[in-house]
Amino acid sequence: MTTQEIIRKISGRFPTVETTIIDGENALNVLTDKDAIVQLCAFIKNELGYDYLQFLTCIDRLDKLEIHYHLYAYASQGTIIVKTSVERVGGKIQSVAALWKAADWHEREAYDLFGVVFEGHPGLRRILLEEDFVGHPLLKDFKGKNVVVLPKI
Amino acid sequence: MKEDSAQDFITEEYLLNMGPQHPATHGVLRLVLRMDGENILDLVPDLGYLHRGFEKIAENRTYKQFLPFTDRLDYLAGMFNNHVYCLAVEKLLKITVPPRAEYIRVLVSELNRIASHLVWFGPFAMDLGAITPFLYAFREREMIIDLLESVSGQRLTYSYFRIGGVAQDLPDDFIVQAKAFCEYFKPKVDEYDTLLSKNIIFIKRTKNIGVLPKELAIDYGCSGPVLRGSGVAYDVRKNEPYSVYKDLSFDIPVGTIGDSLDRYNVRIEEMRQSVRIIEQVLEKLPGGEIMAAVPKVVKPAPGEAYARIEAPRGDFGFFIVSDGSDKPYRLKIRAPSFSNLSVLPELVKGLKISDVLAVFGSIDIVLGDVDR
Amino acid sequence: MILKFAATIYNGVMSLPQGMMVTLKYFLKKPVTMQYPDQKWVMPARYRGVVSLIFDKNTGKHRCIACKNCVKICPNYSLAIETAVGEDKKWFPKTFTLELGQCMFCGLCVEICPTKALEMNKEYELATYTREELTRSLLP
Amino acid sequence: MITVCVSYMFNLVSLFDLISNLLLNVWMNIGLPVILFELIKKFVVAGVMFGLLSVTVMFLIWLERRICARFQSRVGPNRVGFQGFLQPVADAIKLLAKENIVPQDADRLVHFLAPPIVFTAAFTAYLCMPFGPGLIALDINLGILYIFSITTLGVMGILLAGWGSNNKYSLLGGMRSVAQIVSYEIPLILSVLGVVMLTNTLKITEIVDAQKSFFDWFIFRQPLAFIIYLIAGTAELNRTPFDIPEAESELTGGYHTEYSGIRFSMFFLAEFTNMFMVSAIATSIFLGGWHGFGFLPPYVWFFVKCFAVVFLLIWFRWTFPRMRFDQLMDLGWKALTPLAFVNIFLTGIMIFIK
Repeated sequence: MTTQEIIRKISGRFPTVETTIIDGENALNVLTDKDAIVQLCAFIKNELGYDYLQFLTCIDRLDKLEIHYHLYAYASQGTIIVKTSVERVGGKIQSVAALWKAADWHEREAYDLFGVVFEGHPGLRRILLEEDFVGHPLLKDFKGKNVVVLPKI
Repeated sequence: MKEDSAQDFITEEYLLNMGPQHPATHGVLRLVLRMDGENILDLVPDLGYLHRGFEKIAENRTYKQFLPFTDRLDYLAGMFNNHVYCLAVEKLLKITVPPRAEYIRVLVSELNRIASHLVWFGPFAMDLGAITPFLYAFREREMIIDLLESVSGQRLTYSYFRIGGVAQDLPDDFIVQAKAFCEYFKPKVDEYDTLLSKNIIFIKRTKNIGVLPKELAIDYGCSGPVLRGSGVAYDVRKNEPYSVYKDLSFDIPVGTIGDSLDRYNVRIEEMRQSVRIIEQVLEKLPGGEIMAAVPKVVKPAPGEAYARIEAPRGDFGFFIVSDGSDKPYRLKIRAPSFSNLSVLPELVKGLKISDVLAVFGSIDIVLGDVDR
Repeated sequence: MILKFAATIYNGVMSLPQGMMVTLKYFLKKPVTMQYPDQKWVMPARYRGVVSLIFDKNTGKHRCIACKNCVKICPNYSLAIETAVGEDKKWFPKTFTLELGQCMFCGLCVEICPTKALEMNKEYELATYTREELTRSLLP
Repeated sequence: MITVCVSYMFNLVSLFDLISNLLLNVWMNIGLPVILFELIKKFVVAGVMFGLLSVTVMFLIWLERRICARFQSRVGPNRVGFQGFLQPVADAIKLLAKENIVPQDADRLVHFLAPPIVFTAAFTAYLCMPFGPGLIALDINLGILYIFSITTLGVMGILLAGWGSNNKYSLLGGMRSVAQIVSYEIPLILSVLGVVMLTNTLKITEIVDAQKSFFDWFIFRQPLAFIIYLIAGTAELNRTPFDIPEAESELTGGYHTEYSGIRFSMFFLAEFTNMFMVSAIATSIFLGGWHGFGFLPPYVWFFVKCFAVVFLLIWFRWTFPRMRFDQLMDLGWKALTPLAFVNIFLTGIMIFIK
């Protein structure tokens, strides 16, 4: 399956999804709406064979939270980066933990550090920080009691 | 006597806290075990005791400043952390590293891989009760650490790589010493085989314990020896060659059923393959520059880059988003141990408490890597 | 079938003395460890110990021009310089302190120094009794 | 003079008799009752035995640490005293000076009682152990039986320690220990039974006397029994590869996790005392006891053989990984016990044919 074929397949099934090729690599950027995320991921996993969720992460764009799903196919050795975005505070998105078990912990981490709520996750609770921690530290405006303001040189 | 005498004999489940201070958790990890006598019903890992927030630190440091922090991620394989970080930044900057630097990078990385696997081998043997292999492993590791110290100046936190190359050229006698080490090390691996791998008690302890089927391993996002132990011949060095691995010949050891013994054998064989790679690199090492032309202030164009390598514990990646300033806008570390650890509850169900260590040790996690 | 079983048992049992032979081999060899306080490790030339200023042996002067590049590059902000202008109209460091408890021994400061005024010495026994002792002045 | 000294060196019993007779004469001259003298003598013998054993055990601890260090290409303790001989003493002093911590919810009485039980059981067993001809505190007819029953008492203390600490690891360790020792007691005694059948006695001195010449040693007539004894004995001692009750990487120390200071040192000493006991029994029953090859006093031969067995035990410990609990049970019940029965059966046939 070439990259072009994958793009055709995805856009055939999901007309609203934008796909772009990343130069020099066997990789694709797939930009989608957050409501279609589970259907799109299920399609990519089951029909296109992207069976390995490398990681899942968020980026704080100040006006929204971007969520990236790095997917990899062992068979075709290609990467698809599914990108979607949610509201910055109190953002909610469907969980993909049912598709990849790896998503379980990665979604917990994203919840822990960014505060994104993954609906339908089997046990969404903090993973790296303690349970009574207040706030989500990787947001750009996070102010914790232990945050040290760096000296200006 | 009562009719239902079975009711007189009441057994209870209980919770056992393994860690955060426990000799076998290899750091500060807490495993909450739900037990029925000696049998495990359920296991919940509780992590985060070593969380230092490197991803947040990175957002407040310049690209050059963040490099020493990467040493502290997987602290047993500092070279790999340096390497993948440099690869990611170089990808953002579109820099090509001179060939000599690439070869040096591979050389020290593979030495570090052996050292890292030795630190897995020793404690794994110790988890299973054999203490002597631990000291033998550390004896050999000491020689590697000395070598790496003579190159970089530190024993664990190397900070040897730079964006665009390496910090310094190899010292004069390094090649001789590295060759001597390879000669010294090869028979030692066979000795480990005699001491441990062939030992009937060891085989009994690890065979068919913690079987990880192929599909499950992929589903959980396992990588590295854990994945290869389950029979997936996937190695980033081979499948998506970075650096100069394209020019080097080596094999990928693969297990069959994915039990603890398979994962063990994969790592032991990887040490042999690393020696092979080192010998080739020492033969091929070209002359020339060790640093590419890198601007004094690293300011990549806005964009994002994901680089990954095959670290001793698996698929290790850095995802960097740049906004055009001298600091990363967002830096995500894809830690192999994190995904590898998540499969542990699946593996130990129904086993005995002693088997937890046989499984946990064979997964080989580093808490600095899991918690970041 | 029985033969195979017997062979398994035989191999299993024989693996034990083979392992014992390996340990015996090292029992008869000399220990490889170093008796630490008596014998001391010779630090390699590149060893990264404590950051210090290089003082010329003859003149006793250092080469620092107080450019603060090291302070800027330090990832942990463990260096601090107070600058002053000397009589010869040149900048010099009035104070130069190192917060050793914060230092991560990365060597970036040494690398960036334009006058090669800094070095990392071979000191490695750095334990102190109080926290205050960890704040060191690089100037005499 | 020298020859007299040497002859006394070789025959300590006559030396002791000489001293005791001299003292008795003095005692009689003062006019005190003889029975009191006999009583005091018993105490003194017990004290000397205890002191001697303590020194031996201390030496054993040093030996284990040094030997294991050499197995691991290390040096081992070599600072305190000549070559670190006094290291165990220093450790003991350190432990004595430590705080005695009792966990909050522990069963205080049980927690307190456990170490003395283990300690006493370990030391009392030496009452029937002949160190040389006549060098035995109490030469009773049922010597072997006495030793095995007393050493098994120690497991009682271990169980109490496991229970009394109110710690899940301790409890697991205690339970494992009981299961292990109970199952390995059977092959242990069965293996000795072959020797008893051959000698028709349970008295240790008589068994030793039955192996005067080198080829009479029971290790040659009962090799299978010796191997079974060695394996089962290692298991009795909770040493690797059978150290599952302690298993520091699994149970963080097992039954003695919650013990500190002097109580911990009691467990520690008892462990090494038992280790010496197992090798002493092996020496007496299979290796000809004090019978040597001349040129050394008999008790020296006894100790030489004991330490040879001790070396073997140390060697096992620092080479092998640990077995799993169920595998251990399998080995005990499915391999060692049937083999021990086979051994008894074969011995019976041999006796019958003769």
